[in-house]
Amino acid sequence: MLQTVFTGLFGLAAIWFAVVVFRTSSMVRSALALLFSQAAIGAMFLAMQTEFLGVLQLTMMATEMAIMAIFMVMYMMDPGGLGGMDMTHQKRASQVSGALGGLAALAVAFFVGWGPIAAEVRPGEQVRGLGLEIMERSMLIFETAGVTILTAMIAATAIAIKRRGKE
Amino acid sequence: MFPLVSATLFLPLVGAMLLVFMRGSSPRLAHAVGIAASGLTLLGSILMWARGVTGEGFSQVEEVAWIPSLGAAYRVGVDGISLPLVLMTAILFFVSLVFSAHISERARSYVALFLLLETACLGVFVALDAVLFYVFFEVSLVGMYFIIAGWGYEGRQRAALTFFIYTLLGSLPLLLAILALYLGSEPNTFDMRSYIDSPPLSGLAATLALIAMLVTFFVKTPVFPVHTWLPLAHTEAPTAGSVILAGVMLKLGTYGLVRFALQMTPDALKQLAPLVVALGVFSALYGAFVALGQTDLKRLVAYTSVNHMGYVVVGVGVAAATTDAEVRSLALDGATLQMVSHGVVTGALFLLVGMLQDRAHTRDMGAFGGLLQVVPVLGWAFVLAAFASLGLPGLAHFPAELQVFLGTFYVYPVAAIVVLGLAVTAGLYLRAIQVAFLGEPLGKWTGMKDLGAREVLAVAPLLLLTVLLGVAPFLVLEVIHATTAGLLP
Amino acid sequence: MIVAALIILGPLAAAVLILALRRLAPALALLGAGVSLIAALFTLSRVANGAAYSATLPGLPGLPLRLVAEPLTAVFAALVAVVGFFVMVYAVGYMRGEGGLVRFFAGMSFFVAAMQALVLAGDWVLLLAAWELIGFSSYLLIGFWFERPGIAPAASRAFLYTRSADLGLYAAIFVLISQTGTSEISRTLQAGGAAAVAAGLFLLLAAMGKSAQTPLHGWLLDAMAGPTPVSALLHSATLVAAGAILLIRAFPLLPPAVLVVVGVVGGLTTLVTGLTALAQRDLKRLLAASTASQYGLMLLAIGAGVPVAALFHLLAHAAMKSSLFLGAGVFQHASGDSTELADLEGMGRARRLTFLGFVIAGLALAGVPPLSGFWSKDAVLAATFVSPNAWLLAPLALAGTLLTGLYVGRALRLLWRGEGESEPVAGERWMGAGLAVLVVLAATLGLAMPPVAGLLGAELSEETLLVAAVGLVAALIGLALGWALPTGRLLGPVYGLAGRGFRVGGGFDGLVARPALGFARALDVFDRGIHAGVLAVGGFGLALARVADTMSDGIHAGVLAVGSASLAVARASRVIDDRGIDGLIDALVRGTRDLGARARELQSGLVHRELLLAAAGVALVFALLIAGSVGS
Amino acid sequence: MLALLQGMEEGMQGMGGGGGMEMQMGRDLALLAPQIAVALTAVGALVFEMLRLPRVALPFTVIGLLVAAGLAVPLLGTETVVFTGTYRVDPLSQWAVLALAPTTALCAVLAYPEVKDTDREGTVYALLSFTSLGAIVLAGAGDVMFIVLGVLLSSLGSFALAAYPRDDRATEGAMKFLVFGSVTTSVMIFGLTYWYGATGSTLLSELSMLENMPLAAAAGLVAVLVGLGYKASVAPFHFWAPDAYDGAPVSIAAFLSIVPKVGAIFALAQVVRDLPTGTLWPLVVAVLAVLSMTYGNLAALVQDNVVRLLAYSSIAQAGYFLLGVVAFGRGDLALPALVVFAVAYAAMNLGAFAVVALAGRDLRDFAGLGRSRPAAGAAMVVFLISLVGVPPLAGFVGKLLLFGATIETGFTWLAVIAILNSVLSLAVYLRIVVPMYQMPKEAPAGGWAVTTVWAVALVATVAVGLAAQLVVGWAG
Amino acid sequence: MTTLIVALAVGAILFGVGLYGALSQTNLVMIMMGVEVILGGALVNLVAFWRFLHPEAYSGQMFVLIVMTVMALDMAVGFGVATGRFRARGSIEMEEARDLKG
Repeated sequence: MLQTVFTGLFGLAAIWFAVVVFRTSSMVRSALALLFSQAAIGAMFLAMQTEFLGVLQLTMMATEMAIMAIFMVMYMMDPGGLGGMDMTHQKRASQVSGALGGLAALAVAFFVGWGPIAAEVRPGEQVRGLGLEIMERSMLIFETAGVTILTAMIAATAIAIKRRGKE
Repeated sequence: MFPLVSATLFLPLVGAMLLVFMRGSSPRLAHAVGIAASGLTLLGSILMWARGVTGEGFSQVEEVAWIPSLGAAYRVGVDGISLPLVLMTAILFFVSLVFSAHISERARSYVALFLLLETACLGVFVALDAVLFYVFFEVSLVGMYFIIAGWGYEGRQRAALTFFIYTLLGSLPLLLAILALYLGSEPNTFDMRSYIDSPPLSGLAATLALIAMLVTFFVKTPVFPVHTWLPLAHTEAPTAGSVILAGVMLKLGTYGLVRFALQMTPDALKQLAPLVVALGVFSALYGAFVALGQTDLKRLVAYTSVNHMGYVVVGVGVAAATTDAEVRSLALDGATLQMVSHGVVTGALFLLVGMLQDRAHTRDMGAFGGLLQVVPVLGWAFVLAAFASLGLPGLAHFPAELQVFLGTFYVYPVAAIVVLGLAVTAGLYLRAIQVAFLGEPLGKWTGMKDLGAREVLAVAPLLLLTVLLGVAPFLVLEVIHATTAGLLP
Repeated sequence: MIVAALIILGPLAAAVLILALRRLAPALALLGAGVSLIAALFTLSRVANGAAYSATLPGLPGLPLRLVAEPLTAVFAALVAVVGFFVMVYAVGYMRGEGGLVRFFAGMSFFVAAMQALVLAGDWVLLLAAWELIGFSSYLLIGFWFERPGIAPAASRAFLYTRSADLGLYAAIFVLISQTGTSEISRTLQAGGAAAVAAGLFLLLAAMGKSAQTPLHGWLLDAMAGPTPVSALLHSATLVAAGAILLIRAFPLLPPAVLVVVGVVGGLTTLVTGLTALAQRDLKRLLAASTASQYGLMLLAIGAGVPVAALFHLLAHAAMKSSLFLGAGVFQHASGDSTELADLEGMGRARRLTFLGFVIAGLALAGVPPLSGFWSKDAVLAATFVSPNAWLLAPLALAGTLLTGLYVGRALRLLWRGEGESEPVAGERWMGAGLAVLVVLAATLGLAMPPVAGLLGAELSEETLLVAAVGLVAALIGLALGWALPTGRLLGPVYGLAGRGFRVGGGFDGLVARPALGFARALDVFDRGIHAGVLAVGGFGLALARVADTMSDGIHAGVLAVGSASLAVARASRVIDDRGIDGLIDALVRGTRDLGARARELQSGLVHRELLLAAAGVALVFALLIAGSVGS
Repeated sequence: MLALLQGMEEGMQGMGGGGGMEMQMGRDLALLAPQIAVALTAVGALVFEMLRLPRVALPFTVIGLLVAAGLAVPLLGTETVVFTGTYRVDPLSQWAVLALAPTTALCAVLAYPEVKDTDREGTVYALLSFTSLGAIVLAGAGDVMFIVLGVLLSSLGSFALAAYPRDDRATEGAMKFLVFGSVTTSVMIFGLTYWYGATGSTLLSELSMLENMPLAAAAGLVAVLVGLGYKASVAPFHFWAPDAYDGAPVSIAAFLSIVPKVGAIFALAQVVRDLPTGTLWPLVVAVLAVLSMTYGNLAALVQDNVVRLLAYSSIAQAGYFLLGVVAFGRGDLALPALVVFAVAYAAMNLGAFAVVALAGRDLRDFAGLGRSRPAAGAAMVVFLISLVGVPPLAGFVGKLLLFGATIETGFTWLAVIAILNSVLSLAVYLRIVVPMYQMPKEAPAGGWAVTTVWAVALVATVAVGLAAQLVVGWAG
Repeated sequence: MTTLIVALAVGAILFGVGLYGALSQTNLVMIMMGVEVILGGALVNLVAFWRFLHPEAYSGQMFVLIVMTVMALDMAVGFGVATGRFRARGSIEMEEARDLKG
């Protein structure tokens, strides 16, 4: 019961901040809102007894969003949103499709018979399980993810860094 | 054993390639190459004739694996039905190229296209692999399109497009039918022989496939009401073009009718036979009457093609309908011989009309008169060809049509009304001869030259064949009969 | 058998050689005809001694060609050979100074050859072939002077008439072969029942066409346009005779029902064409009409069930009619190449010798004893009198005899009266020779009849004096009246009609040719119509396609739909308007390109728009899936 | 954290403990030799770049990739899974290596003239290799996570490559590419979560359990179609393609039009293989196929920029690929069809792009090419008519198989539409061929690199057509 | 059960919101934020599924890790591209990116 309540509360928070992200006209603010939204998600994890992932989410998001804010300030015209210029287009269509998408997802969530609910899980257990998962079954996936990260770094730098000799 | 069939098949292509690489050669040279290539091809086909066929199945088969696990391969060979057509094709292309020797504009590409077309047409007749067949079928289309569009008369673009669109859309169903046959065959193969030995489809599938084939081949043949491309294409095509178009390419349709519809979906065709025969009869009579209404000589000959090919369709339909082997072979002999005869006779007719047009620059028979006195050789040649075309005994069409009619009478006595076509064609040809060749010579044509050596050389062989086929049909028929007798156990 | 084959090969070889060498035409033709004649007579003699030949040649699979020399065919062959040879002799003189000898003699020889093939044919296919070939060669020969006005139509008409009637022969052959499974004539004749009736009637149709029986007699009068020897040959022994010959040969097949019809047709023809002959102003046309009427008599005999009588009359008529024609030819030359009776007045006095021959032949034709015509006609009459339907046939036969007398008498009078002067005639010797022999035959052939009958093993219906008397009386009355009275008085009202050969409603041209042409033209228009129709359909489909496409066009569907739907209709109508495939092609191409352009507009370059379209696509797919899973 | 490490250690010990496990691991890695080789090639190229030895980078990349392909050959015919089913070693993945590694090598060669003497020449080769690794991973995916990672891996590199010139156009194309990619990918991931929820596993082999929960199945299926559809540039998820190709260098455009597309299509095949047909996936895929073919050909019909034209034609070709997916797992022809068409497509499309690199991007640049550079012109004609599907070239065999497979599984109407589309495509490609034989203008200068590429592609196009047997045979 | 449904609902709504954002924003970075929100929704779903349906199947958690990686990498590369674009054009507005079209 309590679990449900907490999950729901954090969930509401996540949603609320997520909405805020696109409501405010200030980039910085929306960045912070996103951060909070993600944090709330992390909190939901904790509420759902997925401690490790929860913690991970919180930490990662914290760092990620910090970087994000900086970048943002670099490239935004009017980062503070002082001009209050509207930075959206095709609002109506977007709202419709967003709503439809959400509803479709909700429908799936509600109308699929998800089967029996599992029993409690003992804390420590899952971390160890995840470890095993990584090292055995999903090893290759893990490696691939590593390669992917490497690629991402190369790609990002390749695009972003100034050319040698130029400028 | 020397791969005679393949050699014959690709000789023209080699010639075409040669021409492609002969930059800026003189028209004379180009024509020389063309005539040489087609002449060699003719020689090859004569040798094929000499090797002959055995009654059962296909002879002189040559096979090269292509995609064994798909059952697709390069397979060629002939039987009694295709061999005469091959010979006829070689002859017609040879005389067409001889006749075309006067063409000077873009002669290289002209000859090259003709040679390409020759390979394609021969290929359709000798192909024993469905894929191969389809490819040649399409290529022939393209070649003819360029010939009409490039060297035709006033309305050539229009005519070429009509021809192309009709026959292209017409040929797509065939591809579906082939795929259906392929998937129906066990093990999956594109080998036409296995389709023939054990028809892979049955029931509804067979009927659908058959309908697809019929669409394709009826457009090509052509059969009412999808014949309307024919007069356009013929009138606008260059003379040699219409010779090939009428003489060879219409046969692709009827040949496909026999090879595919009759041999690969026999039961389905048996069911649809009344329909097919009815269409054929109607088409034949219709073609005859419309021809009677023409004043343009080329259109006239073109429509008589509709009439004659209608007989072929009737023959095939009858052969499919009957259970009596005697009657079937009778009708099929007639149909096949009719293809050959029509190729020879109509070829000659188109040549002669073309020669007339070269001189007078009109094809309207009303514009002529008394030509028999002015250009006797041309005139008598035309008279001979015309009487052959109206089915006079002793000339090419008579034996073929007699057999078709007789077979028809055996199976569908009612359908025998198709003989009315004889009277009508007689009427229209007599009218044409009377208006254009008999009576007072018109003053303006008095200067007209009679046939030159090149023209005689082109048309004489066809006329000789016309007489030969009429007097001694058994020369060809024994080859045809050898196969048709053993067909469809 | 080689000899028998020579009957055909002789003239055939002559024709080929003439065409090949292009000189010595007359000599070669004579040679060929001579060979044929000798061979024919030889064969006849051999057959008479009981020999019977037959040969099988390769033809169509299962339908070999056959030649048979049996009494009947041998007799016919001899007939054809004789007439052919002497007409050829005559022609050598007649054609002197004409152009195109090569063509003429080649044609004649081929004509004879074809005819011989016909009479000797032992199977239907060969017979049919020969049957059509004599039609073809007569076309060539009638049209010999093709450059002269009015010749070509006559030739065409002759061929068309016979060809159309030939369809009857085709049909008959189909019936017989499909019934009996063989094309051998002698065996197919055993067919009975409905098949026999059908085949019989079809054969009759074919015979009517060739033998110019009413109502198909129109062409024969015009066929006179050809050279006289041609007419002689055509009428006496070849083209026209073929009809009667066919029926005589097929007699065993014919059931009574058919026989009646044959008889009636023959009778009608005798009357109609007899009157026609009476009203002709042209000697050759008169003779032509009489030919038809004589063949009518033969059909009468066949109808009466005594083919041998018909055979006799055929033989006799061959001799008589050929000599008459040849005589007419002489007069024609003498009068400066005219056969108008008006121009020939008094020719008889001018050329008494020829006239003598003409008179003999004429009287023979009229049936005056002891000339051959008397016997043959007597046989015919006898046949009709004893036949079960005598009440119907006999009067017709008698009327025929009477009419014969009438027009013969008239012709003789017209030739004798008045003052004619003759020009010198080239090649008279040749012509005289040919004529003389045939006249002699015409006079004496009566003697040949009993042996022939014996040879054929057929006995005539017994002579009754009564019949002979009646026939003779009729003939003499006819002659007298014909000599005495002017035609107008005789015919009275029907005169004009008879003059036109009873050609009602414009005859063949009016009843068949023109309607057929009209029909054909209509069909032609219709055909172009189809083409336009195809285009229209194409255009319509195009229109539909575009409308549908506009509908499914994601964005601004409503507006665009209306707009381009109308656009589409407009374009479609344009396509339908300009009756040209190019219109359709253009529209097709442009249509596709327009579609392409519209597809291209979707690529707006604005990511959010494009994402939205993608989302729409997703929605569509999802909806499809849900609908499906709900449906299933 | 510590706990995680413990878990890992135990996992290690678990492996160490069971010798069988170790052998298992060794076997799996052996089976993955080609993939590993590709990865190492990429890394190597990067190293040379860092060592400032770009000259070495190219040959190294080419050789490495070819080695990878070579390593795949002995594996042909083995059909198994590694790492407890997360990755599949089957014809699809093997042929992905065999087709894509050489293609990538050739693209690198083709890119050489365009990137030489710029900074990070080696990076380009590295990114090319990484991206093709992503495509290969996709092709063998046995686990939804591999699909996610594959899409990501093959996208990230592509963004950078598309943006490589870093001028206005290039970055614009890259930006659209990025937006489209990241949005679709995220949607895909979100949808895939439902499959995990429904089956309790991320293995594709478990998807058969979806039989009786259509809604969840539909959600995941839509998601997969979105994500892979974007990678394969299937309409209506194709919008990024023309712009990205247009902005990028020709070599990169060629690469993008082939490698990720093939990978994604193969991945889709891997997904639907175990998907119960009750979920109607064949119908949906068929609809997308029709959409893609028709849209691609129509839009291509009106292009004057050859790169964009080829981009749209590649969208149409994606539609043809989907024909194979529709029939996949249900007919015997589908697998060979996909493989053969993939190889054929790689060859002929690469060739066409190579000739574009030689002649120029504008339709007008092709005027007279057939006369000024007859060989290259002839090659172009071959590539184009092979794209149309004219025998005996590779494209024909591929299409023939595809049609056959489609009819075999009862989608005759689809085959009909496809055939009609082929007619349409004929018009499209003729628009390039026709001007090629007009009056020649000055011959464009082509370096050895370009010539090599189109020559090899030409050989491949003809060879695959004539020797299709080999491909089909190995494809099993 | 309820908790699962609640969590799934949260995920769904996050998805909708994120989609709206991705479609409606004119600015590259903001669009990336939309993407992040969508992925957040995915995370919620995954965790909920793992916890309440398949606690034994750790592949769910693995998936979570992967998704987190994806988020991070998207961000990183996104910013890379943004930087490049900013260099070339001086703005990362999508509305201005319309030179390539048709």
